[in-house]
Amino acid sequence: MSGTAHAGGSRAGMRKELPEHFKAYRHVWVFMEYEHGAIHPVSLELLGEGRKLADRLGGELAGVALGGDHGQMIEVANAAFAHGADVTYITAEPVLAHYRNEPYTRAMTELVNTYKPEILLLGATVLGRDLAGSVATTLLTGLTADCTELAIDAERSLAATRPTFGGSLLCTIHTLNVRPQMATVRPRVMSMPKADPQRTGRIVEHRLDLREEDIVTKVLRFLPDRDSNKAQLAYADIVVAGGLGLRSAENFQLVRNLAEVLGGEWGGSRPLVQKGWITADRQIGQTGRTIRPRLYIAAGISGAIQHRVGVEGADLIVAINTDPTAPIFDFAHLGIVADATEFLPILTDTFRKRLSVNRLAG
Amino acid sequence: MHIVVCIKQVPDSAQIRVHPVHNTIMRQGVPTIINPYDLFALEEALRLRDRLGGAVTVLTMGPPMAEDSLRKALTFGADRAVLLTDRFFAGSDTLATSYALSMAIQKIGESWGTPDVVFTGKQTIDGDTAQVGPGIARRLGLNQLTYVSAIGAVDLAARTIEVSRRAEGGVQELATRLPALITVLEGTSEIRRGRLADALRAARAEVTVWNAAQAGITEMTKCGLRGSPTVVKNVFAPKGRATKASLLDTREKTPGELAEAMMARIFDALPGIEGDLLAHAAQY
Amino acid sequence: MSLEVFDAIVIGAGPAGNAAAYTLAKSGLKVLQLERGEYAGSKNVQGAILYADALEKLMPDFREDAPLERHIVEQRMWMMDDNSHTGMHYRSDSFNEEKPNRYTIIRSQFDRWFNRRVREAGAVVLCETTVTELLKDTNGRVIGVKTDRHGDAILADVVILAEGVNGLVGQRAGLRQELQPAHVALAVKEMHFLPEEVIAARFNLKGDEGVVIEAMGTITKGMVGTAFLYTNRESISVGIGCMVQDLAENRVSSSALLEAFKAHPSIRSLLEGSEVREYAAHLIPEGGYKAVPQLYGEGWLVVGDAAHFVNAVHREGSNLAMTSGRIAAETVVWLKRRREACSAENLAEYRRRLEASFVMKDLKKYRGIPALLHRNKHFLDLYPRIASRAAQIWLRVDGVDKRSKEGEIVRDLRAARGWRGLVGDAFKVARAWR
Amino acid sequence: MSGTKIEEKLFQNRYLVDAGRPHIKVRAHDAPSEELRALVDICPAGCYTETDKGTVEIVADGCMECGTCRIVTQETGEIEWNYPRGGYGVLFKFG
Repeated sequence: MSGTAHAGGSRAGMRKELPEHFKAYRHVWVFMEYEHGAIHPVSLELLGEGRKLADRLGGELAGVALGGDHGQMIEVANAAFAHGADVTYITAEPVLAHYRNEPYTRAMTELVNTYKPEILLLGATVLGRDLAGSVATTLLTGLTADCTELAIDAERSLAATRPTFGGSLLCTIHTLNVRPQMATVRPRVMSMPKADPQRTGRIVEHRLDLREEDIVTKVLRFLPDRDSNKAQLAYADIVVAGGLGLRSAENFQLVRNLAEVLGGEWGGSRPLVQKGWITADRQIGQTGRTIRPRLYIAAGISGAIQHRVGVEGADLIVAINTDPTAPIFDFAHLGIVADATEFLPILTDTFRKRLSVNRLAG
Repeated sequence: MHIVVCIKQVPDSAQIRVHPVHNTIMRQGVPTIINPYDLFALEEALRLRDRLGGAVTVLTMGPPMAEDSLRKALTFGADRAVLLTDRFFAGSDTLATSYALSMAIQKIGESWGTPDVVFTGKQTIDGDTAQVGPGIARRLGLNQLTYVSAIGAVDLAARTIEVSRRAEGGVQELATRLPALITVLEGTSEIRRGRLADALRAARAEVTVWNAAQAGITEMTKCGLRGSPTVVKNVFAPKGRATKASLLDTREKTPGELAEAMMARIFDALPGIEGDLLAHAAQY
Repeated sequence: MSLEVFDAIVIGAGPAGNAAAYTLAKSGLKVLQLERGEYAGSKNVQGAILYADALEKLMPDFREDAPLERHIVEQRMWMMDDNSHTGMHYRSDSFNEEKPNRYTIIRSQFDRWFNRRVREAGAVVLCETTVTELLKDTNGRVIGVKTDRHGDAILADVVILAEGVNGLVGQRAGLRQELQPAHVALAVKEMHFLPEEVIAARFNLKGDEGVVIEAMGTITKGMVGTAFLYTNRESISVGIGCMVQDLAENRVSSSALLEAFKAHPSIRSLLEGSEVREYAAHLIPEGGYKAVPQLYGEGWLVVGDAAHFVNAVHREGSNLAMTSGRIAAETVVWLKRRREACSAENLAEYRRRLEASFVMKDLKKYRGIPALLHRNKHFLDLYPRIASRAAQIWLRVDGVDKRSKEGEIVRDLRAARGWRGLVGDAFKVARAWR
Repeated sequence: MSGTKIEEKLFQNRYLVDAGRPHIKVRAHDAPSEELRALVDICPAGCYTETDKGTVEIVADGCMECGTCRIVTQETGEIEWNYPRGGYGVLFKFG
């Protein structure tokens, strides 16, 4: 559903005075996404970006740490400080042990209403987007999703830029007359700030009066992707794919070998599904099923029509193909004119050596 | 059970082009379609109805021509369709949209029974915000289940539902109570082809059309531009990148050297990936 | 066992199917129209020119809301060689009339509009539904259709096949033969977008005025075929077509022919700076009168491209389609009013009415042309070259006296075909044309 | 001729591919007829390719449903040609 699909019409450029009660809203907040014992890298990236915004506004940068264990939240706070935060708001309650929309929304809205940030940033992860939508609606404020660029304009307003219409266009969105201004930001778009372990900051503890019995939704189980046999192409960071250039079903193993060394997912172009070399859930480039990995390696794929649409969002597209005029070279970033069946094993070996050598060394 | 599915008619964004010379948006011939993600929501709704009985009501907010999308939804087998259309809704952002839709869902509840589940797609292809679903859930006090990949046990008597939900790094299995709002992940099930009988019925069906007042919306300040805190200030084309791949020079190099070169270029282009690969390698 | 019985089922929502379904529905008959595309028009390809007359006979007020691009005020006929064209232009302000005679259109938009009118007239329209076969009773009479949607057959008193050039349903039911490679042309086409004012400036147009260019010559590499360029409001349709038999024998890619045509110096500058938004391919039945199949039978009629109603010489097709669709429907309405069955004997009236119309008269007039061109491919290659050379000699001021230039032109002609050949060609054309 | 060019052209088109249900199939063969081989050159969407083994294959995703292949191979019977299911296949924006 939905969208900020309205054109830049009549209200663009218009600005009414911010209502008095919102003028107290100050500072930039970053939601520290913490699950399964780890901080999501996007939160640290956001601290780097948030630092710039806070400095521009002459305010503080704060992290928000929600979780079940107080000790862990202190660690999160320390990481936030190391990456640029001045303050960290901590709510550590048993109901927040695993992410669930209801208690997290409660915790977050309560913090916002109590401490009144001017800007609230979250990672555009499934967790961040699930939470941001509920928080924004509860606060009756605007939210710009999936941003790739943030800036402060001359009038202290957050200018959030995001791709729209499948990435063919960008649009810049402002939140008028309401605070906080909320945005979710794509992972790996903002650069990771350098950590300074010496840096410290202020911790603000906030209790949440919410008991497990009050919460309707229960987590029954969590099945990590690495324990699953199902293809998780849509969420993989690294994808290696093969096409007809591999010439035989046996050769497809070369694709799987490289994917395994890189810890990525593997897939193939549509003709391979038709030939029965791979199953349909491994097909890459079908309408409505696009992938957006950091690294996409296409071996022996010519790059026909649908394929291009399906993979264009990858950060880096690497193509291996014997035909220098193959369309894949028109949209890949990096390529080599080579027979994939010969080059893949060598590339796999090269990666394997590097990764095992360094492992021993490190 | 009564299921409401919210769909949106959107431009087929894959067909929008930016003129390479004039850098203008070319919208000629860009067809409108049902947001592809919503089709998966509709399919799950129909499956749930086929499993447990009841009816599926499809709802959209949009211009009068959005009726085409509703009729198509009926072709798939939905039982009735409601079009919410009013010039007051023009310029709605996600907050205003979720308000109008939640009011219409309440009205649907009054007219044909309170819905047990409201479905939406995980997001739209034009806005990509993934926000209206959570917005509706919040406003109607429905239990929110986003990015759902499978619907498990549903107990209508006990008013419980179990789902699998895409989370960071894995799948979360959740149990909650009805009524719930579910946003459906793409690729969950194969989308059915409507039966001939449904297609014939859809071709002749009357779509219920409500304006703001008919949907019970009285607070017009919450609708359209006035009800939208966000405003699009600027739409522009991204800077194009060099379209051709940078090719490794294969002359006078051994395959081993080439592979080394490629790995170096990958590590160069993706800062941090080397560390992640090492971390992964160490883990296994 | 079946869902429902209709008075008539129309297969297809192109100009022929829409004309038929519209006429039937307007007359109050219970009509079902089936279209395999996402919407009417999404599978349809044409140059495209709309001839107002055929549509006016159906709905005199169509100009009020039909999506029309430009009305044509200028026709250019070009004979092309590798780097020149010899042209004949006709432009007249009298084409700027209140009810213009010809328009450029964009078929997906136009057909969709037309189909909306069909629905408003009362027909039940099912899109995204492919008819898989005709249902016949034990006597071989067509009584309905089966579709690719799950469910029973749908029955009707008569089925009008407006399924287009490929016409699988009719062929598989044995109603007509497969098309011959010598009777069908493959056309490819691109849509080039340019700002409206650029098109106006390049073609010397104001307002909704438009230009069409029809071209022949060396661009088809000795094969029977033509190329075209039509101005739409903010786009240009450019395409080329050749007989399938010639393409297959010569192993030529139409796509490459189109690239060469676009690169021709006479065309290139007209398209400069444009953005291509679509590439389409389509077959055109160009076998003429002799290729027209059986047009009616027990419980069925065939109209439009499926009936091979194309006048290749004049690049007319959609008007024949609409007219045949209308006449087929009128025949059915006439039978219904008289409470007579849609038997082969009664439906023969359709053919009689067609014979009395321009559809069959024109096809008959040119019945010799397809074979003539097939046997005389030099018409499309040699004569454009000679014309170009003649113009070149005649126009270049180089100190050679005019009488010598005339002599050179005549020698060229004679060297190319010989007197006997030239006279023979003239005779052949005259006979095929009469 | 230039396969690259055709791919670029088809990229502009709109399709709804019916995954797993190709509407055109080439029957299994050892040696293709001249007619079938001609399709590698004349199919306007470049759907046909010749394999290492000298057989001819089709990937019909970019098919514009013109029917040329059907007409050319009607005598040899080497391909099976159907309309895609309703709603699938090429969806012309302009036509």
